[in-house]
Amino acid sequence: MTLLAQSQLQETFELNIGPQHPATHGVLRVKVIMDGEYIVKAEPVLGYIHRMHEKMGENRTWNQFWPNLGRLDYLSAIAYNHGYAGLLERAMGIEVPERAEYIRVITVELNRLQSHLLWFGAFILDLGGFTPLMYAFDEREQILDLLESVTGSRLTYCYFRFGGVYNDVDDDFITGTRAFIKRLRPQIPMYHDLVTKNVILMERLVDIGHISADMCRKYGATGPVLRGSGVNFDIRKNEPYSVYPELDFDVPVYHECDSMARYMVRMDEMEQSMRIIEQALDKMPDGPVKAEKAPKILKPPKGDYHFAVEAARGTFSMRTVSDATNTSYRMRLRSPTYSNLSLFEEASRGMLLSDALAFMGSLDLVIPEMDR
Amino acid sequence: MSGYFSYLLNGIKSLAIGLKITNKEFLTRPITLQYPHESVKMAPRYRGHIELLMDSETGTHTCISCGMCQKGCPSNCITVKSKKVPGVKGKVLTAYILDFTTCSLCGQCVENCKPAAIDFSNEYNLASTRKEDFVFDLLQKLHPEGVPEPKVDPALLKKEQEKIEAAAKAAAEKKEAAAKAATEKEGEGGEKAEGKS
Amino acid sequence: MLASEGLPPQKEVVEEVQAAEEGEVDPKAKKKEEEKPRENGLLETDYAKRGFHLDVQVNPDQVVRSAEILDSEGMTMEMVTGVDWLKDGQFEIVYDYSFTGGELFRVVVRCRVDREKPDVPTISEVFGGANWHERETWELFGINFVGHPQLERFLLPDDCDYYPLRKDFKL
Amino acid sequence: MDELIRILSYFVGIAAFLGLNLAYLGWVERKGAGHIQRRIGPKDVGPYGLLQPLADGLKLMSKQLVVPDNADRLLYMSAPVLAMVATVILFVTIPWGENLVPREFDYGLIMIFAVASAAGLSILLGGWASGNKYSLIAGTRAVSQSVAFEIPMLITAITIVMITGTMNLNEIIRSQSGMFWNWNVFALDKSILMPISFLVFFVCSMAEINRAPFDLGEAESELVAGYITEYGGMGFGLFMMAEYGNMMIGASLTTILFLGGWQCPFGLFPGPHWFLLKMYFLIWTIVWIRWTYPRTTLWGLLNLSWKYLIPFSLVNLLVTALFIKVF
Repeated sequence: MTLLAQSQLQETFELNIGPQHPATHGVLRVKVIMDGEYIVKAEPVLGYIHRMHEKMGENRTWNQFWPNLGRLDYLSAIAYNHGYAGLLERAMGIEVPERAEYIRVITVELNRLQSHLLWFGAFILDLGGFTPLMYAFDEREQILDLLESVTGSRLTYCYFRFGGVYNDVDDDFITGTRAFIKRLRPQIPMYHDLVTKNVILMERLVDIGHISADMCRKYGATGPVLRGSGVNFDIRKNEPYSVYPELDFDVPVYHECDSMARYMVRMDEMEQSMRIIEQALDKMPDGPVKAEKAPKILKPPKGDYHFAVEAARGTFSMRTVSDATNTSYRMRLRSPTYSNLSLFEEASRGMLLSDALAFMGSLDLVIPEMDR
Repeated sequence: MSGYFSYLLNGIKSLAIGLKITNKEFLTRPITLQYPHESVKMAPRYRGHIELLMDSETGTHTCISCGMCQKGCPSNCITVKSKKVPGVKGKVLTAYILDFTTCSLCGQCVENCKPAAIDFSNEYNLASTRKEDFVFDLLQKLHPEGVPEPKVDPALLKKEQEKIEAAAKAAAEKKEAAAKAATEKEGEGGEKAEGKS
Repeated sequence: MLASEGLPPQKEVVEEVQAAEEGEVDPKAKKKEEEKPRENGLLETDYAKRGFHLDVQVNPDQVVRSAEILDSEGMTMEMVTGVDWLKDGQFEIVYDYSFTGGELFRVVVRCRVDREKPDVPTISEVFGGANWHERETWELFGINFVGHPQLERFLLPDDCDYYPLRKDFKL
Repeated sequence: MDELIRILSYFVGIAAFLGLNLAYLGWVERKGAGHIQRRIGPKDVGPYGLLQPLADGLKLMSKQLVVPDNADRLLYMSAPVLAMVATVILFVTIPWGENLVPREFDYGLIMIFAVASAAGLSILLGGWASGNKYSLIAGTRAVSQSVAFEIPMLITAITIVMITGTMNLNEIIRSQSGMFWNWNVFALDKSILMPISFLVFFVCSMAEINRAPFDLGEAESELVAGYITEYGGMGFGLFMMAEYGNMMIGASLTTILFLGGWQCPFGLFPGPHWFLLKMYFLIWTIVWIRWTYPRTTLWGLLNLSWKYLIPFSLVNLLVTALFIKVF
């Protein structure tokens, strides 16, 4: 009764979505002020899984910070490994053997594939379709097995090292990856048939959650969110690192700016990732997987360094201030979804609750990465 | 108006295709692995908790108790305890305690280990309701029936004993010279002798 | 590597920045002065070594203007963060900008404020995304962003009374 | 006295049949969902998990009935009971076989529509009385949904009444006797739009019983669990059972109106087994659909109702009237 009286008086009511809610995929809380089923204001509240990784970076040695990278974005942890490896390699001028770079690219792209597959399933789950999640998990499981056979872990990878990778890949991994890609290729058209072309899904995604390119720019949104708004920007192309310049792949860009565009960008990215992996497998040379001259004790010269990689969710960049000791003076982790979610408040205004949750799903949130 | 009907027809068609796909999946075999009844073979590189490796030559581990694993560990989950046993080269490991509750399986310890005495195990069936069950003594795990006594090298033992005697002798001589200084030097001398041996 | 799109703002910033006479400081010269806090001014940095192209240091009152200039050039605010220089008694606020419209161009804008009175104007009106980043910086460093619409606890619990990223906060 | 025995035996029969069905439809749904999703579904409790419903029931019954603090206690407790009662009452009218009908009403169709509205009411009641905002939203959604879909459903039912000239469910079935082209769904001679009318009715019945893709009231990724968010134990159990009961009613009604009820497709040996076969086929279709499609939104649902179903059913009504007048 109080509820009804309240809503009659104010004509709006406040709804707490989360911290425990099926659609937030983690401990995100969104404070929503609603007018009926329409959102007047939706304010994300973070910090439920804040662990102060940046302070840990100041207290641990460079090498000891490795496991933290696997625990930021638990879905594309290898890309984060890449970011950190690249940062210190830039700071110390370490040359990485080519084979190691190819292994890095292959594992990162496999990781991106599994991240997108999980996102695909979870996103359709947000929209109420349960079955694609299980199909996506089936494929994802294959990737996890492959990655497990080379990195030893299934989720929180700690595989890269400064100047290379932890260990070499074996032939089983290479043949297994090729076989997997052969298996996944026909699955994606099946997903399109089952999900993308479904009229119910189209109704829910087309023209929902409009984010203009300028809004992306103002909020610093990156990754598939930015590419879904018609901006052709991919760190792998625009700020090439590793061996990406030697590989031939496209950056999918959609100009519709809606949830469907973001969805399609990710689906197309999966195809591109498969292309990259195949090429990298073909081109991978023999040789060492770790720089021989990599120093044991790391003391990067004074100054600040910046390195950005394209993680599954957008630009992950690290900035560190080194004071030439074995710990960093300041470690800054720029997580893509933090910026991507910050536009939620503006973009979700006036949306229907169910559309807003679909929109949130299309941003592909990973909470531990946001809270750091 | 034609848009209205074509939209409807396309919609119905898309729904029918969806039904066809799920029907196909319904008729194919499930892929579930019945975990407790059957299990997958773990990848050789699977990172379980670390373990001391058995060296087939000596019948025990090859840990030299240098403590590099302990130093490199980001989460301080390793404690290496060692002691000096007369007649044995280097320090002898008495306990290698791993607090697996805080381990992040990063592999720094395995990488830092010069004699390659530790590696990841393939154990994944770890479950307990008590936190204490995840604090292992890896040495005990390696030798469940009891840690074998380190092999004493008689020649080394003799040498050491001679050294200690010599040191004692020297100390005794010095003691005569100056009582206070002698006591301090005795301790140092003893340690040095250990370190050299 | 300097993109033609990125070039105009530098000049403007230089004009805005009163320490224009410093001009482009030779990186070697900078090394010698490293002990002292850097003078305001503009540095071209080696991208391959540092990861950004342009390094600008400004006064707190020029922060908003620099953001506006970079905004008009179509740059993206990537992150805002702080560094605690305990020895100098200063906080450094670092703004990372990048250009996403074409060839990549990264600009770092720095601004130093007194540790005792860390007031900096907010750029959240220019870049909406700076809102959260500034809020986080306020929370973790205690840097006060003047004019920020919502300086409330964000990542940390509501009742915490310390600034964890300050160097005098020891674990 | 005979009458009393008849009532009692039917009561016991319906209770047993209904209990068994409600339990095992849950099992069918879980097993079906499992196989659709490349997994097995329940398997450990009994052979093929056949004792799973029993285990579920025991668990639900052993749970404490918690009433939330700001819930309206009386209404909160009565909502699931209302949902279940409405469902059970509806079974009185269903003619399982020619002579196997608990109570033959001359106006059975009206009876079904009248009582079925109470199911929507129970959702609103449960949602409102829980004192939870998610539940409240779910309740309002459920009401607008059932209002939107009752219109085309009723209009379509009226076309059948026009063709058959009766509201007695058994009579409607009798009028479809003979080979399967005499069933209303294929009866193009009675009205050219009959198959469409069948689709409209089936979609509406799915929406009426809040099944996916129209499960807006329960929308677990938006409203946690909608109107059953606050329910636990047997309160939840009753809602679930009522859902399966409604599924049976919806499938039965579609069978009666369009698929010839207990009539055999080839005009031989009609009987309850044909009825059950058709009903279970429709129930399986509903389950199948649930595990294939994503959920619609409220707008999508209302669009479907007002832009497609209502115009179609109206056109259908006119065409049927024309057919009756001309032929």
